[in-house]
Amino acid sequence: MTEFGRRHLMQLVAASAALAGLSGCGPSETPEKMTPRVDQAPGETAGEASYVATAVVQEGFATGAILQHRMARPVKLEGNPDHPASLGAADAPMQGTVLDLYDPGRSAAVLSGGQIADWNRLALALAEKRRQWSKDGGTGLRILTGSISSPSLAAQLAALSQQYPAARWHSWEPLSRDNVAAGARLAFGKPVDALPQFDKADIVLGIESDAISAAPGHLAFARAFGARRRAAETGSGKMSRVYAIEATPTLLGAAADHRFALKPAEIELALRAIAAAVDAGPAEWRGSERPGWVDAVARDLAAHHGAALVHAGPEQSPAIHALACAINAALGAPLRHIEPVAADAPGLAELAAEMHDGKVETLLILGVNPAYDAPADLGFVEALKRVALSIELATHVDETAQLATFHVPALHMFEDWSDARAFDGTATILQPQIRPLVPGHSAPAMLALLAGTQDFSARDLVQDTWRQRVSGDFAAAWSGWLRKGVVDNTAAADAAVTLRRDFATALPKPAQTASALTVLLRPDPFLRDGAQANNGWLQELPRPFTRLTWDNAALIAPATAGRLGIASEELVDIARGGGKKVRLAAMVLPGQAEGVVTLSLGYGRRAIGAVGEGVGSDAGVLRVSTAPWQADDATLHATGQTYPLATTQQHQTMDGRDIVRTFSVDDLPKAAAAPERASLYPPYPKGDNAWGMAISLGSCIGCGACTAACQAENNIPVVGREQVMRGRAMHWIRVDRYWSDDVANPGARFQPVPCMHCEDAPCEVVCPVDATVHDTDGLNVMVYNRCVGTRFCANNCPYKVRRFNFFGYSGRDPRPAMSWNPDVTVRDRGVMEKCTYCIQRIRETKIAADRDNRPITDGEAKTACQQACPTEAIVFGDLNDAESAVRKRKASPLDYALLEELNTRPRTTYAAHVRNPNPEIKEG
Amino acid sequence: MSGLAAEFAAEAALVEAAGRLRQAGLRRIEAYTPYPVEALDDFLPRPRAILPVLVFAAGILGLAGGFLLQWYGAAVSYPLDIGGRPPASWPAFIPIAFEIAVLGAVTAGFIGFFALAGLPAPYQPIALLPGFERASQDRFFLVVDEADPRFAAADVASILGGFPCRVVPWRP
Amino acid sequence: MTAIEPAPVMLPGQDLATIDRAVGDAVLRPATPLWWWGGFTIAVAFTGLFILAVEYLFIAGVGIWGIDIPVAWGFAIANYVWWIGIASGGTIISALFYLTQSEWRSAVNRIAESMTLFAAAAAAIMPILHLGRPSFFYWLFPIPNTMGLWPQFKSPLLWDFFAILAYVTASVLFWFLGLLPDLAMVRDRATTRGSRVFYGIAAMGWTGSHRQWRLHKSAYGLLAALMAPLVISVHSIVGLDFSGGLLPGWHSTQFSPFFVFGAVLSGFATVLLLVIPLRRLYRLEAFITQRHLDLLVTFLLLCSLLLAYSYFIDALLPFYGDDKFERATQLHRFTGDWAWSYWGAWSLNVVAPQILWVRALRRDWLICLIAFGVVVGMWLERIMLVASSLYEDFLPSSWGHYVPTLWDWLILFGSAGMAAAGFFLFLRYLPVLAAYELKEILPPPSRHGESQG
Amino acid sequence: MVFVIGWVGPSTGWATRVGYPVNQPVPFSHQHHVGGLGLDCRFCHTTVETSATAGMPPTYTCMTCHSQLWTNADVLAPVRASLKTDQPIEWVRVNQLPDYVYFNHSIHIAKGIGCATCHGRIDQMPLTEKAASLRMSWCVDCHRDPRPNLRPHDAVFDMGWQRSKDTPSGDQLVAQYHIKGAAELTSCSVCHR
Repeated sequence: MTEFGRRHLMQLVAASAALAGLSGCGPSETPEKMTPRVDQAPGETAGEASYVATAVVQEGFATGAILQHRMARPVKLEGNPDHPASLGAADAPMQGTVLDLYDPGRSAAVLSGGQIADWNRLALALAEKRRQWSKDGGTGLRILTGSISSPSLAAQLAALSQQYPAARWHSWEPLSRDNVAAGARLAFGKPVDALPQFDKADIVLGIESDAISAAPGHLAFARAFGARRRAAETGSGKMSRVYAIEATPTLLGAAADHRFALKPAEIELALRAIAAAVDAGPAEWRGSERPGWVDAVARDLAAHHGAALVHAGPEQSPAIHALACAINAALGAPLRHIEPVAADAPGLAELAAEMHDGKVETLLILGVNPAYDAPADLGFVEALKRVALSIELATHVDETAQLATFHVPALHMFEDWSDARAFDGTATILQPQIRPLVPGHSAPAMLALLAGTQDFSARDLVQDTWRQRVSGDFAAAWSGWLRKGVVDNTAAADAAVTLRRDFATALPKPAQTASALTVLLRPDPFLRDGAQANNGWLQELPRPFTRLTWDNAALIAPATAGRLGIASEELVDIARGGGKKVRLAAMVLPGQAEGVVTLSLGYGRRAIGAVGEGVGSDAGVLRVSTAPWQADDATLHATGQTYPLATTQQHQTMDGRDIVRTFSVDDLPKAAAAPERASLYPPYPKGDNAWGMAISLGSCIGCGACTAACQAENNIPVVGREQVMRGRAMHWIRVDRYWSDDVANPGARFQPVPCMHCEDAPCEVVCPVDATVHDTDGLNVMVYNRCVGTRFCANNCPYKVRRFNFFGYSGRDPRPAMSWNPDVTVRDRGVMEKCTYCIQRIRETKIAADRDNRPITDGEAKTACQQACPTEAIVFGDLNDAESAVRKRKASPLDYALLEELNTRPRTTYAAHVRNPNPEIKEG
Repeated sequence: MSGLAAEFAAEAALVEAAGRLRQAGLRRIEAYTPYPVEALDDFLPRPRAILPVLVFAAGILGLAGGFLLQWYGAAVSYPLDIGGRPPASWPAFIPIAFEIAVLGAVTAGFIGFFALAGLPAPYQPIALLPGFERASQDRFFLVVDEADPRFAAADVASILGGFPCRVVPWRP
Repeated sequence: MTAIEPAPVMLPGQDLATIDRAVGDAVLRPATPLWWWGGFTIAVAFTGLFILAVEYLFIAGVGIWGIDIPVAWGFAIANYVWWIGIASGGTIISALFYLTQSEWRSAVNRIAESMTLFAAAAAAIMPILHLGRPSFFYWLFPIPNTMGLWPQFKSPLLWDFFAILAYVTASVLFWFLGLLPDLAMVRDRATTRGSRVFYGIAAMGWTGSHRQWRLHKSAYGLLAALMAPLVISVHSIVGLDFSGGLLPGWHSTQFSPFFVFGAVLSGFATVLLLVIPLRRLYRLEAFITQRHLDLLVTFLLLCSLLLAYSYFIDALLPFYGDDKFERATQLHRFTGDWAWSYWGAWSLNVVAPQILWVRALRRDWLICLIAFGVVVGMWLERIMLVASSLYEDFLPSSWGHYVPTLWDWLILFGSAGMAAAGFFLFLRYLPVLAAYELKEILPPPSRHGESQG
Repeated sequence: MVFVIGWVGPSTGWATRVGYPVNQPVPFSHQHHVGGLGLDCRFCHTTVETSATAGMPPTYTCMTCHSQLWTNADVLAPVRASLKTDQPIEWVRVNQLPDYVYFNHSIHIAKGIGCATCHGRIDQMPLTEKAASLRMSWCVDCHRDPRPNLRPHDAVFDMGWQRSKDTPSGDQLVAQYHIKGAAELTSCSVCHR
């Protein structure tokens, strides 16, 4: 009995220990299968990545991209260093296209009246039509596309109009740059594209400019722009000075040394005054009561003849663009003028009119969605009802698909052959990256169907288009283009422009609208026109200024909000005249001009898929074809209800803390030998490499490309609006945005914050299970599979860069398994995660170098954020390598460690923000 | 053991009686009381106190073991760079070493007590003594072992007879 | 001491038999009183809720709680610290005052120890529930494993793991050791076969021989001498869980004593909260006298003042030093989202108890009320320390909020129900007073049973 | 004794599956192909020197011989079926690592670790079976001190190779291959990402 007692006790103790030992250590569950190919695909190595060049086409323009493939499926998009529009960088929407490719919400069947239809029905219907068209030359046939720069598609359309003379092609680009062309017509009498050359610009004046945020070629512009903003830091060349005049914040405005928030009407007056001051317009334009800074800016511009330029955003009126052209002409601004890259075609208004008149019998809609984004006044939806046979080609069953007679699933741009031109005219061949994931069709294929071409092949089409353009060995040239991702010397030639003599008089008088409230309708920074609204990455990527996700809001200046008695998250109704109203939450945003409300387009999709439908509200209903960007006669009514907005940043200023350091270019800190910080701890034996990162706050423009790249590279799950509101966003690198304390005209300071990889990391010491430790390269590694989830590390991280899987986010993420990056562990519920400096890339490089016993060269291992950054603000490398770029960056006296008083010894350091203000100007 | 048992109603008498028996040179006496009666210490046999030694030893062992465990685990078996701290940082090992020491000591004290007291032992012959169930409540028992060299039933009985108690010869 | 002429520790008219009747019969009486059933049912109901909440927690994950980034710790940790604090109060009473040989302890130590036991049990569960992957909690044991890995011995959390391990084990052993002779007493009074067997086994053959008593006394003394430093160390280490971090408001050298003060305060409050009704329900006025209440109240006041000192220092130092983060956090505590918890802690733990200096006001109901206030106040202090340091720390960009969910509250109240259920079982089936110790402190003349005849 | 089960249990063959042959769609015999015919590992596992994964042979590789030999053997039916239907053969993984472990074959080959060191005497296995536990502790043992397992380059693919007195010593090989120290090789990031 007693014996039993003792033994029993012992066994109880033992049993628990035994369980501990056993659990999870039995035979592994269902064994994996290995499925080799039947026949080895050429150039494919299991377990290794391969890279294929192509391009992403946005609003008609191509940006070169390189897709990283794993076992012949694209998992990550990177910029193409050889492509003029990318230079290796990639913006967020571009990177999102990979997710679009795998979007489970993609349309996969021909639909007719909402029912799955047989492709042959459509084919027969068209065959019938063809017979008729061959007789009447295509009367009643209309083709609607987006803006097109594709030579082969243009050729196809040309051929089609030969075949059916009566047929017409219209183009509709919801985010059109028509005003730019119109402005050029006013100034030069012909449309031209003007390409700013920021590398040559000492003075930049941005009129709500999208030059570094969205304009075609913005990545290239941003590269040059950033280099000039970093000049003081690198000591190379002269730092540029940037002015911005705008009604709503832009990235260029945030980077500006002087930013002036004006109402749209005032902007034109200011610009006229400047024009007059630089002799680009009559003296009376100077106006009587103009703010003091106008003259100062004008003087500064004039003083830098040949090195000063003005750039205006596409939403500005033709008059403003004309003025910009005139000023640039007067300044001899560093610009390149080229013939327009996008093919010109009659627009949607004309088409809608014909449709209303019943002149349109057959309408082929290729990759545009007018039922969602057509201006309200065109009544496109009603017009479409009057078209006997309407066929829509789209990747999703969208708003138009539900009205068209036939909806045809479109191939993703990575699934078929095509070509497109970049902002400077450079052409790229888009080659298919993967066998189509859905039984879809491409735009060329649809056009071929109209033409009745037998066994059409997009590849042949593209090749034929380009074959005429080369003399000699086409095959060699072709493979060269494909490898490089660029068709050699296709860049557009300069176009000679001269300012019209009657320019000043021809300019329409400035509109004298004295409205209390002006509503600006602007593309969303990431969703743009909403075509990518079903993309979780883009929906959850915090907007640069608002840090808002999963919603659009009515952005109101603090003063205006006060005047109207409106607080953030209060639901408001906004209407144009008596027209349709849009209801959405207000958000008080410093930097907005007084009396100006900004709404983002691209939200409130009624049909696109589970992710995007019903997210935000459709501000597009306020657009009219005559004034698509702005409503002067707008009314705003508070509903009294509130609606929580999912922002990732709760507190907007630095509270006087030393977080983003700012210096004026005139009094930069002197280079001083940094005193070695004292530490109680003995130095650790280190390995061959010491990885570190330097981030230049001066050249960070806050575009968020780094966050997007990180999300794509590191399998970061999308958590959804509700979880973001609960402070559980998972981004490994966040871009903090602080408003400078100047309440009147606050400047935004952006600060990308990845893991600091502290050498004396506070997170590691508190982990009870060695789940986060240092490796010999000085990386603060996070071992997910060892983590038990005490979360002490997250508490103890002063930079709050650690993210926790409160739920099984990866499991909930709708993206298919094949789309994840196989080189990065997909994290399970209950484990901590954080930035790893892209350890998988580091390991790959180290192993490759170690395999053939050579040292790692600088830049061989790039982090995803560094790679995507358009301005090269982020530099990563080996601190042991005296010649490495990162070492040079850190040598700058501007270099500092965030919260360095905590003595955590971060490997990630920042170069202070440098401003180059005009001493003549006090305000702004 | 067997011999003579006496049942008292009050502590005072028991102690006095024990004293007298002791004077009479009897050694092998055991008392059963509802609560510890310290006065008996002078008259009853005193086992050597090894429990404190045991507990102390266990404590020291725990302390040493604790330090050894941590040092081996952190500095020898799998040394890792934890936030740049030295692998064998003894100050950080103090708390755990201390806790293990205390745990060891307490467990030793507990187990030691039962071992020395011969417990658990559900069968206790003495419990067969009529009325003994009150030994844990409000009665005091004195048992003289006949194995004692000086034991003479008559003498013991006469000594005990001088007290307010019920004397019964006892055989298990 | 408070009393001018101290009330007696035990009312006159008691002898060995009356003690046994009071203690033993309460256990052995066939009929279970109604109040017990009432209380027990409620407790079990809450235990049910607890199990429900835990089930769902394991199914869905810790995301069901209000925690987020930056506030990655929430109720689970606050509850843990709170429970372990309550527990330590009991140990102090039974161990520390045993060493000081305070007679009055004998009447309340059993209740205090049992309370400790169930509070410690409730505390021990919390850290496991808190984990993101609770099934791997055993990775904190330094056992040989197929990974060849060890726990990270420099982590305060691991220190805490060992502390709680040692503390729970030691408490059980200490409690049982003290229980042993009384179990024997109950065994010998038992009339039904069932209870004879049950208590027979439980008493492990205790006879009360002088030899056993001597060993018992020495063992009990040794354990008491070990428990006292243990309990201090445990709560000091709990303090290190926070001050081991570098967060403003956590990174403080005074946390260990600070936490101990609070712990003892909540412990005394809980004991009062239990003792006052029990002495009525169990008719124990003779043993648990006004004297006991006075003493407990006095210690309550003492701890309350000690805590006040800690609060004061904690609030003062940031402004004495020049750490701007510390200052900001302290101001957040005064005025931020969770200011109510900060001022709640002040008023319930420090201000309110001071009323009891007025002896005339020491009515049972008022003492209970204030004791309950302290128990609540201590929980407020814990959650305040957890939340208010976390939601606004170094970088304003990552400041956040913390909004507990229903499941947070269920875990809190459920754990209380579970501890209560355990305590009710103790009340019904085990001697609630240390009978043998009471007998020991009887005035010598009355150290006898009923006269024979 | 329960302790013993708790601690020894996980290392038993039952738990690690060491020495348990696995049923495959085709009862492929390494013993016959390697031991008997003397095929080199790289004939089928072509990427072992260049890639993280050794690579599994495509059906065509089998057919280089079996379009001539044993053309209608029943055991090879699945292979022919694969070729006919263009469906890959689904082999069952024998040496399975958790998804959070990133093993790279090429570097181990480059640093002179023989196939047999981890995969055992494949050339003697009629049906392929696991030869090592692949437990973390097992991996780490070698990462702490690889010397006993290092081979000259020419011996890496040699199944029956034994150290002889004229093989260079472990230390010499460590120097020759520039193999990193234990601290670096036992860094978590070497295997976990």
